[in-house]
Amino acid sequence: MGLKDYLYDIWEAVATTAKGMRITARYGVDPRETITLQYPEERWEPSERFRGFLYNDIKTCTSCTMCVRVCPVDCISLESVRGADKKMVLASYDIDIGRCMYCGLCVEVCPPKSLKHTSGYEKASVDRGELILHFIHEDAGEIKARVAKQVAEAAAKAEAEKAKAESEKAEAEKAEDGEPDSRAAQKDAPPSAQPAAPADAAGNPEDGGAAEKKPGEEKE
Amino acid sequence: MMESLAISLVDALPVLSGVPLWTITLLVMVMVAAVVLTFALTYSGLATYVERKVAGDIQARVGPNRVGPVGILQFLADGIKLLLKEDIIPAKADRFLFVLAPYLVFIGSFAAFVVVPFGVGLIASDLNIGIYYLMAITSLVVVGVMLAGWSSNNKWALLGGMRAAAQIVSYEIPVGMALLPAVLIAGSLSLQDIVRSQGGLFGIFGWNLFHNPFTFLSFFLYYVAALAETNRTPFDIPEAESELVSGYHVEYSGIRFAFFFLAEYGDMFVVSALATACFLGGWHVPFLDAEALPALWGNLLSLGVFLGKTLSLVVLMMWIRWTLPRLRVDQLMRMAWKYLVPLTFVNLLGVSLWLLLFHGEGIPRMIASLFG
Amino acid sequence: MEPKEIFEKVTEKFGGKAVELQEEGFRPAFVVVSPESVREIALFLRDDPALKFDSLMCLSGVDYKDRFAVTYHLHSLSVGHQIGVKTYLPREAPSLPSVDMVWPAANFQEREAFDLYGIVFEGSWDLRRILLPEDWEGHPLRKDYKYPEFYNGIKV
Amino acid sequence: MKARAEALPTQEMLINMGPQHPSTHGVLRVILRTDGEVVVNARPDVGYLHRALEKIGERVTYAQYMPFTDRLDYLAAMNCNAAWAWTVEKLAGIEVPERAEYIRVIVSELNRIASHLIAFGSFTADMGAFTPFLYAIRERERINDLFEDICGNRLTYNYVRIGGVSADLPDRFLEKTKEFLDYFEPKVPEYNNLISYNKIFVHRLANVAAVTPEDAVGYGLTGPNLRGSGVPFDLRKNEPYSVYPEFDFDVCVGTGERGTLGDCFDRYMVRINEMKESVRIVRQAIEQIPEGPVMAKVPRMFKPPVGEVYFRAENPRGETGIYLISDGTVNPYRLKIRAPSFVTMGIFEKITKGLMIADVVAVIGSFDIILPEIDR
Repeated sequence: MGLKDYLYDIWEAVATTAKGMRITARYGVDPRETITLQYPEERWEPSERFRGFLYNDIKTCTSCTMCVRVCPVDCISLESVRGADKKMVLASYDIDIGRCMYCGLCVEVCPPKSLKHTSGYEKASVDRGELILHFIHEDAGEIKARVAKQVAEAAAKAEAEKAKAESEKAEAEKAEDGEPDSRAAQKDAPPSAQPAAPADAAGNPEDGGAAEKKPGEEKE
Repeated sequence: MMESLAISLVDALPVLSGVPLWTITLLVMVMVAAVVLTFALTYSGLATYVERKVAGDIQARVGPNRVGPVGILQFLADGIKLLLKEDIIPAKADRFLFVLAPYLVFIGSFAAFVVVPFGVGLIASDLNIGIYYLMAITSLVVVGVMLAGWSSNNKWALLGGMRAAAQIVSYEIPVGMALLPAVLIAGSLSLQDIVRSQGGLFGIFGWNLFHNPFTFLSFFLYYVAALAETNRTPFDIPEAESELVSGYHVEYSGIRFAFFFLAEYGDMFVVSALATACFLGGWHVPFLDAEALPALWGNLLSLGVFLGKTLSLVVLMMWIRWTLPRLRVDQLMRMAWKYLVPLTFVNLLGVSLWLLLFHGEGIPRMIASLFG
Repeated sequence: MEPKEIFEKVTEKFGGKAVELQEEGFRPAFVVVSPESVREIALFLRDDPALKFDSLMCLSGVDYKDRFAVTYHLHSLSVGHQIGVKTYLPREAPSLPSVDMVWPAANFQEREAFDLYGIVFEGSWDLRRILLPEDWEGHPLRKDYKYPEFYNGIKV
Repeated sequence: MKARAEALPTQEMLINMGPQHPSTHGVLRVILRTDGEVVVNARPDVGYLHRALEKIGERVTYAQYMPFTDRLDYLAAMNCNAAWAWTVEKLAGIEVPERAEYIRVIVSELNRIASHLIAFGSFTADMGAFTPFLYAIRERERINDLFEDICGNRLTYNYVRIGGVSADLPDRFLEKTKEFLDYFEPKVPEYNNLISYNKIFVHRLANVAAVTPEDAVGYGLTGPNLRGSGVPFDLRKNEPYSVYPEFDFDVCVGTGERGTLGDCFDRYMVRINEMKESVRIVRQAIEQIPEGPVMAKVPRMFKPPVGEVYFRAENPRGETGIYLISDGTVNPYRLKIRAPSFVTMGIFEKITKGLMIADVVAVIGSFDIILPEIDR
């Protein structure tokens, strides 16, 4: 290594260092370059398509189990029973956000679009169990029991109606009367038998603006 | 000096005339030591805050901003946290040495404050071998660092300790060599004398920095070598976070870690202060003669000027740290032995020749004499 | 070069050791060879001036339920063609010669196949488990793998 | 010197670098045998992050596997998503709408920039300069914002679908992307001034761990690592897939400008230059993107024909190959992912012999490995 190279080496070291230091100095003195968001005070706006915590609007949920089947990590669990009107009644709908990977597959497949991603993303807990979001707060067993009772009642009622109708019919036949009122009776039966299940069962306070609430806060 | 202080104290307060002089002298010594230590600790604490703030600014962040106004009390919070932390000593560590090491480092770093000429009359002890003492006492740091590396019984720490030893021992030479021009010019090892020799010429052009081209170069050589002495990036290979995890203090926690941490900032101050005293005119106030001012004002003003110069050098160190990557250990050694040592020798030769040829006159003074 | 030509070239050289050409539904097509001759054929494929398969893209073990297979996906940087080589192994004690001296890239992938399928590559310079711990029992990617309930006394 | 070293035998030291170590980019463990600072042997031990992604693949459907590909290389999840989609489409012969392909290319190239930014940043952080890392993160954050706009996630996107993409680009996305590119382009020279040509940085990288072109091919290095050794091979160019033939871009190769061919510095510079090329591709794609649907008709119960397919895509870390065997059911029969980082680790032991401990860090950084991909 000749003296020229030696000196050039030193010169290069000084020059490149100075170049770098000029850039850092510019960042250092220019307050516009500061990009920090002071988190708890300033918040960043999640975008429209942001995939935050899942929220299921159980009023519109049809318990079709599409979300359960599509979930790659099985974080959604759903229990439902067939109600008196042949529609499914949700007994429990839980999402384990500790396992959820926010892939959005369940939201895409949801036929009634009741399952949505909210913009909520803040949650901390010391217990894994707290990470399970319950969308139905009533005990699943109670709902089942109630629905079963209603189904039984409806069935009994229908049976009674039927029996009544039949007896009426028989009477009518006996009396050689006109058409019995069985259709009307059957029409009456379901409304009274229907428990208005989802809304009632949920006991959820939220309605219209529910989607804006963070699911984490919905727990009691 | 302490004795004279004690005598003047007795003169001022006749109540003390019954007390033996040596007790008062001892008392004065303790008080001065306490003042210096308090200053050193406060400075170190604030320097950690400034370091983080500088880093934040450079990195387009904010830095600490939660504790106190603009986060200035962050260092207190950190200190309290470190104090309250569990003190962990590894099971297989050499307990005695492990405990001893941080103190050695701390002493090595903070004992150097004794000879730092803060102002016209503000020096804890104006030793006539000031520079020599300073270099000797800062070498104590390497003993502590090596002990820390060895006694932790951790291979990363050991590597860090060994690297530190090699590095500091190597860089002692260029540091000493780069400081010698100032000693030659002043003709004294006392830091006060060196600072005094740089007076006059508006308090700026008397600096050794402008004395002649060789002293100008000397300053930069010293600064680079001193950076290495303090284990700062780009020479922070004993800590080398990305290689050695955290180097020699990897096993230290709590207050013992704080000692290492404070010592690093203490070191930064000491080497910057030395650079200021030897090359940047020390406490000489620009356009004023500090020594001619009334004692209180002279001292305060010179203290301010001295701290200003020194702390700008400290901030420069921080700026360098947050810009540059780190050298490899062999490159570091090459830099010391192939670049710094030869250059400082050439430099020393140049300064000696200059002094011989021009009878100790610097360029500014020659120019000044041209204009009468 | 087309897979057919490559297959012909290999059969020409090695005769019956190249068993068949799997083309329909296979992209790239596979030359099926007998396991014991894998290394020679690999060397031939790499060194033949017309073939020059200098890069092993992917080596994988496959469990076809009745038998195992090891597949090699080869690519030639200089010629720019691709071919697959496949060799079937019995389920009991599957082993075949290693090709890590032909393509050094094979070593890690052979270790992976050994780890997850239990296929032994004879003559490999370093055949140890790679992804799983050294003391793991069984080979998880086998179709008949039973999930363990305990690992070193820890419930899985 | 050497004779002296032999005359004075010293004890070798066995050091565990990792699994927890600041610069092993995750949970890589390197078992170092060193003589003082000089590495005698460095043996990588991988697998600490094994999540059995290939086994999982045999239990979920083709569409369900998409989120798992996000977890393969989380710094380039879009590329992995797209690679999986392309593989399945190749197997089943699905025609993808052109707009969807353009969108895939745009997001892939943006993700390549993001990934290379992290590679650049973490590499400089490994070398001791922490500041460029934060600059890189700052730029990447803007890309993440763009991705959040199109798919709602910032890291694991799950945006690409078999047969297209999950949703069309949102309003103003293309303008925003252009804004980003205009902002980003001058940053690359700034990085070069800040650190790339810094004397210390160059010294740390030049002539360190040079991989010869033969070794690079033989050991199966791909992507920037292969091109760093001077082999001009880029799947986007040499084996074009998707709409890549439509674009004009250069293949960046290492030239050995500061040392030997294929050293750490070459690999580093290839990444820096590739960011510029990606910017070019995205600009062209924005100009040329056609209107139209973004999703082909794929049945919900998707069953591809029986067959075996190997598809490879040029990902930021190299060639991500997916070997897929279908038995005609809804689940893949066998799924093998040829992860570029995994194959790259094969050469690690060979080239680290005789380096110093600090160089091992440089080698890991220059290969830009990512552990979830190695361990799968």
